[in-house]
Amino acid sequence: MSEQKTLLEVKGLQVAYGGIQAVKGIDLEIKQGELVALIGANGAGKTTTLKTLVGMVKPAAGTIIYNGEDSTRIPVHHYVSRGLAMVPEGRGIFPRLTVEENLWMGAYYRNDKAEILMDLERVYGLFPRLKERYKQLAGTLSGGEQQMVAMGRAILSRPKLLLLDEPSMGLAPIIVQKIFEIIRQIASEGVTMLLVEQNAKLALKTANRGYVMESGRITYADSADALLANEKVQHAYLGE
Amino acid sequence: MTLARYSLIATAVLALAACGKQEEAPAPDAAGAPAAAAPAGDEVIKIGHAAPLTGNIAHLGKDNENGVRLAIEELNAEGVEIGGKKVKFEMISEDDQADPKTATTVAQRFVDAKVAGVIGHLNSGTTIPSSKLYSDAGIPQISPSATNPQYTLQGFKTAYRVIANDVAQGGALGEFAATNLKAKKVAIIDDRTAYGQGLADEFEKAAKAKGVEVVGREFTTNQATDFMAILTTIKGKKPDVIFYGGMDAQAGPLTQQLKKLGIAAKVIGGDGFQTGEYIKLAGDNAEGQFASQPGMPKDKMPGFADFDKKYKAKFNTDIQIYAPFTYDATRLMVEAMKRAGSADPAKYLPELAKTDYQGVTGPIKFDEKGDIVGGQVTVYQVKAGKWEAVATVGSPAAAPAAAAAPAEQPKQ
Amino acid sequence: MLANIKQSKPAAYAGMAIFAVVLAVLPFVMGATLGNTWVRNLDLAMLYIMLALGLNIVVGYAGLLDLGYIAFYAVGAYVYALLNSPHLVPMLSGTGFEWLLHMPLLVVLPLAALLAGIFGVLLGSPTLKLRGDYLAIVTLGFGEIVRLFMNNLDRPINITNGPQGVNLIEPVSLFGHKFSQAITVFGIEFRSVHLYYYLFLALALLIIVVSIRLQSSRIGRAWVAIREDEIAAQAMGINTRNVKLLAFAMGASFGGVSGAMFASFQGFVSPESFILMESIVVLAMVVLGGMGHIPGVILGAVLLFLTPEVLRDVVNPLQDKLIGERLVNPENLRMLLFGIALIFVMLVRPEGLWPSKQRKAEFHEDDDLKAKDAEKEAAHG
Amino acid sequence: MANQANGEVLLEISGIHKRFGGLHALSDVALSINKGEIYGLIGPNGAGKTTLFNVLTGLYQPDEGKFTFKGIDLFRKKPNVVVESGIARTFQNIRLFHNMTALENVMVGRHVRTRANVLGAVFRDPKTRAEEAGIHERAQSLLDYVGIRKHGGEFAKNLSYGDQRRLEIARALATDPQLLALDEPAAGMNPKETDDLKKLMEKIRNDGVTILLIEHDVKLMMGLCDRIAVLDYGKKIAEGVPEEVKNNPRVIEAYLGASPD
Amino acid sequence: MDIFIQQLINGLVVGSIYALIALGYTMVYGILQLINFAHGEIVMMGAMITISAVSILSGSGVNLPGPLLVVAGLLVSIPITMLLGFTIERVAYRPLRKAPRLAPLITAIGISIVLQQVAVLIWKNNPRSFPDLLPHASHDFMGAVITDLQILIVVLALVVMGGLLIMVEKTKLGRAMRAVSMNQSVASLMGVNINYVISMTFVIGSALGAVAGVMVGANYGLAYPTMGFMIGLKAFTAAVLGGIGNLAGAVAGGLLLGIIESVGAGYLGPITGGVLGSHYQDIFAFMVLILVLVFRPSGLLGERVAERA
Repeated sequence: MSEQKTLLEVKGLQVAYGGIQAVKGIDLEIKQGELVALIGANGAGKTTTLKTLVGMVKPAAGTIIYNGEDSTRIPVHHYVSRGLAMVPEGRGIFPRLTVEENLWMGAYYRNDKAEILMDLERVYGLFPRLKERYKQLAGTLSGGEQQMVAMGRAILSRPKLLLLDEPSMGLAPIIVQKIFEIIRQIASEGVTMLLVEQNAKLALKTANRGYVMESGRITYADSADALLANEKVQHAYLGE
Repeated sequence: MTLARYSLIATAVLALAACGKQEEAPAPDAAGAPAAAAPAGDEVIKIGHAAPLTGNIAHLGKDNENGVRLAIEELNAEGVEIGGKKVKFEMISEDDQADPKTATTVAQRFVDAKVAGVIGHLNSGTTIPSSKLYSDAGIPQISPSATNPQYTLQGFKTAYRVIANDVAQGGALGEFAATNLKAKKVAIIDDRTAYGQGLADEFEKAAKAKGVEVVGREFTTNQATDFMAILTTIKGKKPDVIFYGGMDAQAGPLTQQLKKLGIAAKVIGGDGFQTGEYIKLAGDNAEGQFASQPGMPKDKMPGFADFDKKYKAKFNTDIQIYAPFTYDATRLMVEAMKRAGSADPAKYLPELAKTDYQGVTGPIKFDEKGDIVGGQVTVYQVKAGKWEAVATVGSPAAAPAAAAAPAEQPKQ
Repeated sequence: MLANIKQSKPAAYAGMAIFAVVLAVLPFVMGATLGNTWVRNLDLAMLYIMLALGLNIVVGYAGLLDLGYIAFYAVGAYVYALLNSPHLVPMLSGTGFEWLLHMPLLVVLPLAALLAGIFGVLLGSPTLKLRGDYLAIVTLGFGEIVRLFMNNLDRPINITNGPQGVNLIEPVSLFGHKFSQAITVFGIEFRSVHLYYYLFLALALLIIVVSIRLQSSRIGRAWVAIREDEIAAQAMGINTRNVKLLAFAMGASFGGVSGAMFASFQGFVSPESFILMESIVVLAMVVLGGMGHIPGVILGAVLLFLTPEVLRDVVNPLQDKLIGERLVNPENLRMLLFGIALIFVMLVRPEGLWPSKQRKAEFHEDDDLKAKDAEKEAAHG
Repeated sequence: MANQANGEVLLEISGIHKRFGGLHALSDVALSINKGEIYGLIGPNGAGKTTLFNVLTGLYQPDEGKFTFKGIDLFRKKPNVVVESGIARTFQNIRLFHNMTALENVMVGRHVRTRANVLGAVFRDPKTRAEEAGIHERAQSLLDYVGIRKHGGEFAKNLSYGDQRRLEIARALATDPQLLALDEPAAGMNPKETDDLKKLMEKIRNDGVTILLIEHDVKLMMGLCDRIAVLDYGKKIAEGVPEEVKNNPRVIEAYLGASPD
Repeated sequence: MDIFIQQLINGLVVGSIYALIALGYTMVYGILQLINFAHGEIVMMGAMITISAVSILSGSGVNLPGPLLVVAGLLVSIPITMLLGFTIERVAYRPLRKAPRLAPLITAIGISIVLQQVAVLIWKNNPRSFPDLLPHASHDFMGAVITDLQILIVVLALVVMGGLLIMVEKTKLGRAMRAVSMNQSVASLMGVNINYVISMTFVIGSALGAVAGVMVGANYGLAYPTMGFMIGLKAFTAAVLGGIGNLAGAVAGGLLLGIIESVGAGYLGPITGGVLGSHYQDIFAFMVLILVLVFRPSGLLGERVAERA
């Protein structure tokens, strides 16, 4: 594992809104091919961390080294071409674009039409549901299908690192299962992933490694299995 | 709210006042355009002139101003004595922006400047509200171009005009349509401005009185360019003549759209579009259409040829419409002063009422309301791309059916 | 305001007294130095102050962007004009409604305010659910509709006399004295412009006092609360519908008073005095001066009304002297400056020239408000 | 009012449904809150807690169901009627009047309990002045009550996060509620602030105001609430005293997540 | 009946012009939720610049057939209006994107006034006649009359609108525009440069405005510096009627408003026995605007967006 290349390295990251620190100096490291889970209670700063990693929020301090390059302060729309994609919380699909148009938006920065078409087929392979509904407006899909669109769209940007924010939120358990199956499948195809998830058990069972975040700080960092077994983590999570 | 703030406002207001004062410092001529400066020593008599000098009829306002200027420069050159003293005249020209509110401000400026008389305003909408201020201050006002009957119906002793009013113009046009054009059915459109509506109403009355059927009354605005809808309605009523009360900017496209719809009826209207601009805007379709102008045709005005020469020499431009009227108004006002032996409004006002003046536009006498007696209206037609006088109709009240005989004005 | 005086120190009394004297002698100082034209301008400026303060209630306090405000001015003007001119005499004579004509000022003025207020509610009620731009556009439409009706209600029954306008409106008559005539008191001649000045000053002060008192009442707080956050205001039990309508009604009634006075002052009203541009100018007075802040609004009204008058005195003579020709006309220049000022102030000083502390805070909250929003997000993310 | 027995029902809803387009945000929710208790509402993100809150405070109109408060029917009533009946609330994302001072914010809260109209405001008759003085005094004492009196003159938006939360509570209390509904009041607070908040809530309850509380901090909820209801997917999956709820397998599953296997 | 058909044709012609201008409003509104008050002035600029360009060209002895001369004029006016649109967004709207909504609305009014006054400075406040360069032979159509120019206007408007629809529906830029209008931050995550897309929206809308301006000028034979306001307001009404933000809606709204106005002005008088008549023609637009905004703010084709508290 140590031979693997470090894809993302975050050092001393702080994010402040006004006077309040949402993220209070965290370190993260993600190696090529890993699936890392970031778990923690509501308001712990997970989403803020993710947003900072793709430039949607500018950090107050700290550095983000991505693929060996400092990417702390480049415009948001430049991240995707560097191989960083995010599936935002609440999915963020374009409701009045069709399913296929949504997917094409994922490939917005790319100009290799033939390759895009291949990737499109691959996404349809992963999500046959989407192929059935490719002409439907995405806003009319069910929550689970929308999540599929959001993930498919991210895949079409050919990410090296995929950030997933709460993919299970608001979805019925059976759909959650399905989404996580696909997450594992994408991971198995070699895409590195950082997963923010409330459903801690599910997230840790899927991931290789995990970080636990509390009040803007990383409190535990370990392998997923170790964290799952850690009673303190369970307590921290459930509250007592 | 603190007192400090109030005092700040006060300071601001005072500061403004102070600024205003400094800027006003070169007072007399600052207020108006450069006028023929009066040499020191002579008594200076100020005459106010007001018209829109900016905005979309600024060219007409400028024309009015030029008429006054020409009269004053001539008078100063001739040397005028009033009450045994040599006097010089000075014009103060103000821009009323064709806006009623601005017009009253301008009127107040004239009152402040103690002008002996006012030539203006150009529009009825500005002439009427300002006439009240002149009346209150006792300053005689002669409008060269305001044709709304209301102006002289207010009972002000100071209000005069040297042009036939809308009753005369509308009436003359109605008569022309009935008699000369032999119209049986007319449709009337107006632009919902004081001018257009007033003229259209008078036309309607006159036409009806002559037994012409009014088959349609439609409306537009003075900002409109699309008349297809109302013209289509009118088309269904098959009129012989379409009267338009409004200005050239609408009359032009209206005439074009008429042709587009294949309506053969003639267009007829008032002085609002008896302009070169109309011919430009209506293009070929202007040919054969009619519009009137108060007064005699220019070539029949007794002193017009001479005036035209002087005007062109001085201003290097063509007369628009009303310059001869402002010229006459200025000169007849001075005549009244001479007769009264005073430029004091109170003294010469009675003389003004008794005016009997032979001007470049023809003979001028006022009735008891201040309207010109026997004011005439000339109807023009576009022929070969130019306006040509085709008939002159006398004011129905003064000279009924005097169409062909402009020279036979009653004189006393 | 009166309450404030009670609480303030002697120095403040002195300041107040000086200010009162300044206001009292201003027309004579102006008249002596600049001529009565400027007194007349002061009178008109006072009308605009009333108008701007009325719009300030709607836009400044309650945050409802009204682009048709001039309609209420028009309503007030026509109410006064129709009841105090010969125009309706033929129609009303013999109908038993002659008593409507020539009512005393103290009746006509509240009537104008009331009718304008009712119009405010009528025009306001359909717009309650609309926000921002849409509200602006709908009120703009209402303003134009009112003007078009005034322009066209001369047929089939002649009510407004259409585009000809209503003429021969009687001047204000107070205590048996007609304002069109000069009156001499203690050897000082008070001319018509002076009398109107004091009347308008009194009304403007009245409107200022009412504005201040409303602002610091539970109603004023409710307006601001709605402007700040309508949902939270609802959650505080504020009946947002009624409170908004009240803002429309109050603002409109100020406009109505101002309009009635305009009619009597001018002696003539016609629809062309109530065009959209007038609404925009009044809005600009409020915005450029400082929304919601009474001294700012007054400053805005005075500046925007008087600047063109000053330009009239400056631009043409200057051009005549410098180039001997009038290339730019003052009206053109005024509008150009006006447009540029609107843009410039919004970009550089969006809170206006003389804002309240509150507004200043609001318009400079970009950064820290964004931060706050994000922070909340963070708190729940 | 003071001697009413604990256990008297203050608020009662049943069969509440709320749909947004295709989303069934609340389905058949029933609960009753007793006078004087602190009643907690928990559930994972998106479970419908805030929607229920908005229904209970009149911001959302439920599609069907029953809603009574003190025996008064509040089904589909406007927020101002709800507030007048005695339910006040705070917001998940603080919704203060940013550009009003803290004191003014609380004074706005008195709106629903005061009556001065335009005439009163303009003429400042003795009654209005007395009322205004009362508003001022009450607002001051409420600022004192939540412990931010010294910030009374500051703009609400310039207060610290914790103080903004307190101010929102003071503003809600100004409407004289019998039921105070707090939407995640501890979110974003550090442990010290959370602890202070807990004390404040206990104080409010001891002063006779019933509290309905949504909170993510389960630990806080367990220690504070008399009873807790758990929502998941718009349905109530459990209700009871904290100990029961904590050991309810459905709750554990909802929170920790269903095991993937 | 022929009168009715004529009114429909009249409405269709005016409506096509409204539709073309409405597209400019709706594009900007869709992407920024901003009423670009200055769009009417862009239309005016397009017309005035074209007239000037054409008269300079024909004055300098260029001997082209009429239609080509108009095209040459458009080639001058379109880039200038595009640049104007770009500059307006850059100067007056972009710095205020995060400001309270009132602020950009007021700068928009300011820009509108400035453009109008600049036009007055350049062209004076008189109507300019549009040179008679396009064919305008009349044809009979079921008893009504339609001219070549009118046919040309309707066809050209449809072609331009069709082109725009294809651009927005089928191209990458169009997709990006739609995406930005729905969710800016997610669109930027996809690599879309938001500022670029917004600028392009203004630029394209302004080009359409210029074309519409020339149509107005050619159809009515004149243009003048203050023409922008009224036509802009009506086109905005059309956009609202169709569902603002919705391109097809703008087209439908434009055509419908044209017909409402035309038929209304033609038949309101007879229907109301002369109480109301063509003097209320301008009121139709405002009435439609108010009724739509109050009763169906999403317009005819816009989807209803449930407002969340």
